[in-house]
Amino acid sequence: MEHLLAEWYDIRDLGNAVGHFLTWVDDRGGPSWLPYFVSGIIGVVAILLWAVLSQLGFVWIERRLIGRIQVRLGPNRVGPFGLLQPLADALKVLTKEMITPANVDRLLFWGAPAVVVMPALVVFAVLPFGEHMQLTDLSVGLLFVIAVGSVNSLIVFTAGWSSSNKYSLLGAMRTIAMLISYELIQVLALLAVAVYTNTMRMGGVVAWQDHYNVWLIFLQPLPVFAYALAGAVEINRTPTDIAEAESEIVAGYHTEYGGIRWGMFQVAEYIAGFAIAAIVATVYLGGWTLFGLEEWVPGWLIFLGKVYTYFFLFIWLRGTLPRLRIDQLMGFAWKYLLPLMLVNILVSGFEVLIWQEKDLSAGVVLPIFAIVNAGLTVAMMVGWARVMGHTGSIGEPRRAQLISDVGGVYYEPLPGGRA
Amino acid sequence: MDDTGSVVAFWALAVLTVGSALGAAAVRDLVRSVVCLVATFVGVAGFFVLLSADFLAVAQVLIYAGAISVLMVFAIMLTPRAERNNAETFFRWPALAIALSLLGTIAAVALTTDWATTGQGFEETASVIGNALLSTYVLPFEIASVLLLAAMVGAILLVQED
Amino acid sequence: MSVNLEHFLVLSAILFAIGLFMVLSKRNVVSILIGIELLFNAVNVTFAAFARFVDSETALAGQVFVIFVITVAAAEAAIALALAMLIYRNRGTIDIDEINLLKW
Amino acid sequence: MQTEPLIVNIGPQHPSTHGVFRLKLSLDGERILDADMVVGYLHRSMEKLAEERSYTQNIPFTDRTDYLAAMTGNLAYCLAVEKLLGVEPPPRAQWLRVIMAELQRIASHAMAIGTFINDCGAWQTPLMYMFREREKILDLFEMACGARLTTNYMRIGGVSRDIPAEFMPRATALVKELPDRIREYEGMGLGNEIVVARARGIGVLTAEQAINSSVTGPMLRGSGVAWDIRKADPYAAYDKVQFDIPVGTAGDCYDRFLVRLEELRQSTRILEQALEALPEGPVNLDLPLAIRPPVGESYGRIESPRGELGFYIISDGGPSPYRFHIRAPSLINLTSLKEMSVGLTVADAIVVLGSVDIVVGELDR
Repeated sequence: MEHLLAEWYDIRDLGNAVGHFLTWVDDRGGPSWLPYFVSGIIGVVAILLWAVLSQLGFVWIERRLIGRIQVRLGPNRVGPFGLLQPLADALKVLTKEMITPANVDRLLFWGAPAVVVMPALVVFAVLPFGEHMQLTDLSVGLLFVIAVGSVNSLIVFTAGWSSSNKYSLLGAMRTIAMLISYELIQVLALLAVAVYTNTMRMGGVVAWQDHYNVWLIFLQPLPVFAYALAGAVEINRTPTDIAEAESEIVAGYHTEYGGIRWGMFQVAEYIAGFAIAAIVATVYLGGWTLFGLEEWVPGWLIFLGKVYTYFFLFIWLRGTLPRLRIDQLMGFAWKYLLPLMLVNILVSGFEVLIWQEKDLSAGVVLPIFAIVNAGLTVAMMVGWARVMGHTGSIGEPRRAQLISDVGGVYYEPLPGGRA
Repeated sequence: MDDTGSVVAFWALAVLTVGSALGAAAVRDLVRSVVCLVATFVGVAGFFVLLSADFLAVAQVLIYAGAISVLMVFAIMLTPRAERNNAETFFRWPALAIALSLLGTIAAVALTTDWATTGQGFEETASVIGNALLSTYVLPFEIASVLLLAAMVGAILLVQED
Repeated sequence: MSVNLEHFLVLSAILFAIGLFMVLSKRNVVSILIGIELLFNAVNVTFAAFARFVDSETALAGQVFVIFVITVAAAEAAIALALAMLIYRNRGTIDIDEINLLKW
Repeated sequence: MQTEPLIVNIGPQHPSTHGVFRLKLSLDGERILDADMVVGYLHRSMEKLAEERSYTQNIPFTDRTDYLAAMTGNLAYCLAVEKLLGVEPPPRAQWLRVIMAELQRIASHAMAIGTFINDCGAWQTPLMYMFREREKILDLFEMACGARLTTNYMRIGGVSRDIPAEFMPRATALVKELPDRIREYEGMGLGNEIVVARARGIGVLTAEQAINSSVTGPMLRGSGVAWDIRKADPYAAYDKVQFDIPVGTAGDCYDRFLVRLEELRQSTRILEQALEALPEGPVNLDLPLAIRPPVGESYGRIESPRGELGFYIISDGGPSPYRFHIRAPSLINLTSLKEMSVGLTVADAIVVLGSVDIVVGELDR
C-alpha cells in the first residue's frame, strides 16, 4: 500500500492521511491485526459521520428547496435561514413518545427500526469516495449493493407486518412486490455495466471510466434511467413512494411508529437515498474522477458533488411529480423495462465482442457505441411504448367541451373499455 | 486461516448462525421463524466471505435472504393467522434423536478423517466461476436454466385460480 | 488458535441437524420448507469449505456446485410454496397431520 | 380458496378524506369489493338549530356548511328567504353577489384541483400553487366583509355592506392575471403524464348513472350533461352575463378535472363582465333584522362550486323558519362513490374521492 501513498497532508485523497497513520501505528509494534482494525474503525466512523451530517444538511436543503418549488419560504425561524431546523427536528423526534400499540409483535416491532439503517450504511463499504478511500473493494461490489438493498425490503416488511395495522400491512406488501420487481431491473442494469467494464469491483468500474475517459452514462443511457427509477422505488421517493403513499395508506409500513423509531426509518430513507445517488455517481458518472480534474481537486469532493447533485434530482422529483399506482409501476417494470433491459444487455455484449474481436481502438469505437446506444435507447423506448399500445396523453382532450345551452347530453364512453 | 480476524469472525458468525437456526426451529410464531432464518442466511453468507467465496456470499444474500425468505413470507401471509404456528408433531423426540445421531456421525467423520488441506484462498472467484459455468459446466448450466423456467411455469400454473 | 476445515464441517453438521430436525418434526408445511432451506445451506457451507481447504486441481468446482444448489433451491422454494398454497386451497389447512389422503 | 375480505377504514382520521369522513373499503388484495361511506362525524344539527333562530341569525350557519364556499352558501339561503318574502335586491347587490359567488367558485375550484392532484400523490406542490390565488381571493373577501373563510356577507335583500374603494383595482388586477395562472395549473395537471394515467378511465360515472343518482355540478357536467343552474334557472345577475358550460364526455376523474379547470376560465370571464357592469346604487333593501315572512314554503337554489346547493324553507309566519333543509351537493354527489370505485384499487378510490370534491361540513350539516 505504502508505495502508492502521497504525503499525509495531500488532501486530494484522505486515504493518504489514514494510510500514514496506519503505518505509524504499525511501526509502534503491536499485533498484526491492529492496523486492519483501526482502519476499519476509521472508515466506519467516517462513513457514519458523513452520512449523518449529510442527512442533517439535506433535511434543511430539501425543506428549503421544496419550499422554493412550492412558492413558499420553507423553514426560516430556527437559526439564520432556518439552518438549525434539522437540529430542532432531531430534538423533537428524540423527545417524542414512542408509542407501542397493543397487539403488535413487540420483538419485531422494536427490532425493525433498530436494524433498518444498517443495509443502507453497509452499501457505502464498497463505494470508493476517492482512490484509496474505500473500505473494501469487494470483487463482487456491483452485486453486493443489490443484495444489501434486497435485505432492506425484508426489514421494511417486518416493520409493516409487526405493526398489526392494515395500512402498514398494505404498505409492507406493496414494498415487497415492488422491490422484487425492481431488483430484477437493478440487476440487469448493473449487469450491462459489468459486461462493459469486465469487472464487478466498484474501484474497477471507476478505473475503467477513468482509463477510457468516458462516463458509462453515455454508453448505457437506458440502464441509467432504469437504475434511477429502481433506486427511487427502493427508497420510496415520489413518483414511486407507493409503499408509504401518504394520501392512500397514511404512512404505509411506518404508520404506527413514533418518536425516534419513526426517525430511524426517516434516517434510513435518507441514507439509502445517498447510497443510491452514490452508486449512480460511482457506476455511471465516473465516481471520484472528473476527466483529469481530480489531479487538482480532491476526488472525494468531486464524488460528493456528484452524489449531492443526483440527490437534488430526487428532491426535485418529489416537489414535482404525483405518484404512480402500484399496478402501473409493476407493469412498467415487467412489460416495459424488462424486455428493453434484456435487449440492452445483448447489444452491450455484441459491442464488447466486436470491440475485442476486431481489436479496435477505444477512441474510435466508444463514441460510435455511445451514439448507437443513445439512438437505440430512444428508438427502443418510443417503439416499445407504441407496441405496448401507449399513445401517451397526446390523444387526451386538453379542454372540456364548451356548450352554451343547458340540457344536452354529450356522454361518450371511453374507447376500448379503459376503465 | 489462523489470523485473529478470521478466528474472531468465525466464532461470531458461528454463534449468529447456529443461534438463529436454533431460533428458527424453536420459536412458536412462523413469521419470527422466517426472520430467524434470514439471520441464518446472512450468517452463512458471512461464512462464504470467510471461505473467500464472495460471489457466493452475495448470491446467498440476494437469493436466499432477498428472494426465498420473501417468498416464504408471502406464503405465510396468504394463510390465515391460525396456521402460523411452528409446532412439532408427535415425532419431535425421535426426530431430535435422529438429528443428533446424524450430527454425531458427521462430526466424528469430519474430525477423524485426515483431509488433504491447503491454505490457499481464492483471489477473484466471480470471473472464474463465470468462465467455468460457460465452459466446463455449460450443460448443467443450461439444464439449471431450463429447470428454473420449468419451475416458474409450474409455480404459476399451480397457483392459478381455476 | 486457528480455524480449519473441521470447524466448518462440524458447523455445517449442526446446521444440517437442525434442518433435519425441522423437516422431520414440524407440523406446518412452511416450517418444513424452512428446515429444507437450512439443509441446503448446511450443504453449501460444506461445499464452499471443501473448495477452500482441500487440495485439488479444480478447486472452484465446489463453488460452482453451490451456485447450482442455490438455483435448485430457488426453484424448489417456488414450487414447494406453490404446492403449499394449493394444498391450503384444496384442504383448508397446511398442517401435515391433516394432509393424509394417501394414508390408509 | 376461502379468503375473507380485508376491511380497511379510510378515515375518519386520514390524510385524504378532507375532514372527518369514513370510507369503509372491503378489499381483495388491493381491489375494492365494496365501498361503504359512513357520514355523521361532523354533524352539528344545523337544520334543527336553525328552527330556533331568526332568519337573519341563520346566515352564519350557511357559512359553516360548505366552509370552502361560504359566499355561495349565504347566497342560496338569502335567495330562498327573498323568494319567501317576494323581494328583489337592488341591482348593485345582484352584481356584487355574482362577483362574490364567482370569486368563491375560483377559490373553491382551485382548492379542489389542488387537493385532487394531491390525492393523486403529488407532494403538496399543486395545492400550494392553488393557494396562492386562493389567498388573493380571500384577501378580497376580507376587504369586503372582514372575514376570510366564514364570510357572512350576503343579507336578506342584498349584501351586508358595500365593497371598499380599494376592492375594484385589486379585483381587476386579479382577473387580469388569472388566465395566465390557469394556464399554469393546466400545465401542472394536464401536462403531467402521471396525472393523466391516474385519472383517465378511473371512476367512470355514465350520464345515466349521474342523472339517476341526482349528481350535480362539475360531476354531472363531467359525465357529459350540460346542466348549470346559472343558465337553467338564473339568479342574481347571471342572466345578464355571457358564459359557456364546460362538459366532459367520459365521466371519469380526468373529465371532472377538465371541467373544473375550464370553469375557472368561465368564472374569470364572468368576473370580467361583472366588474365592468357593476352599477352604482344601494347594496341592500335595509330590511329589518327580525323579519316574519308570510306563511308558505320556498326553495332557493344556486350553482355552488360543488353542484346544486338548495335551501328549502317553510315559514309558519313566525320569526324563525318552521323547517330548514339544506340540499347539500357534497352528500348527494358522494352517494355515487360506490358505483364509481368498486373494482378499482385503494389508490384509485382516493383519486375518485378527490374528484368528487366533498366538503365534510356540508356532508354532515
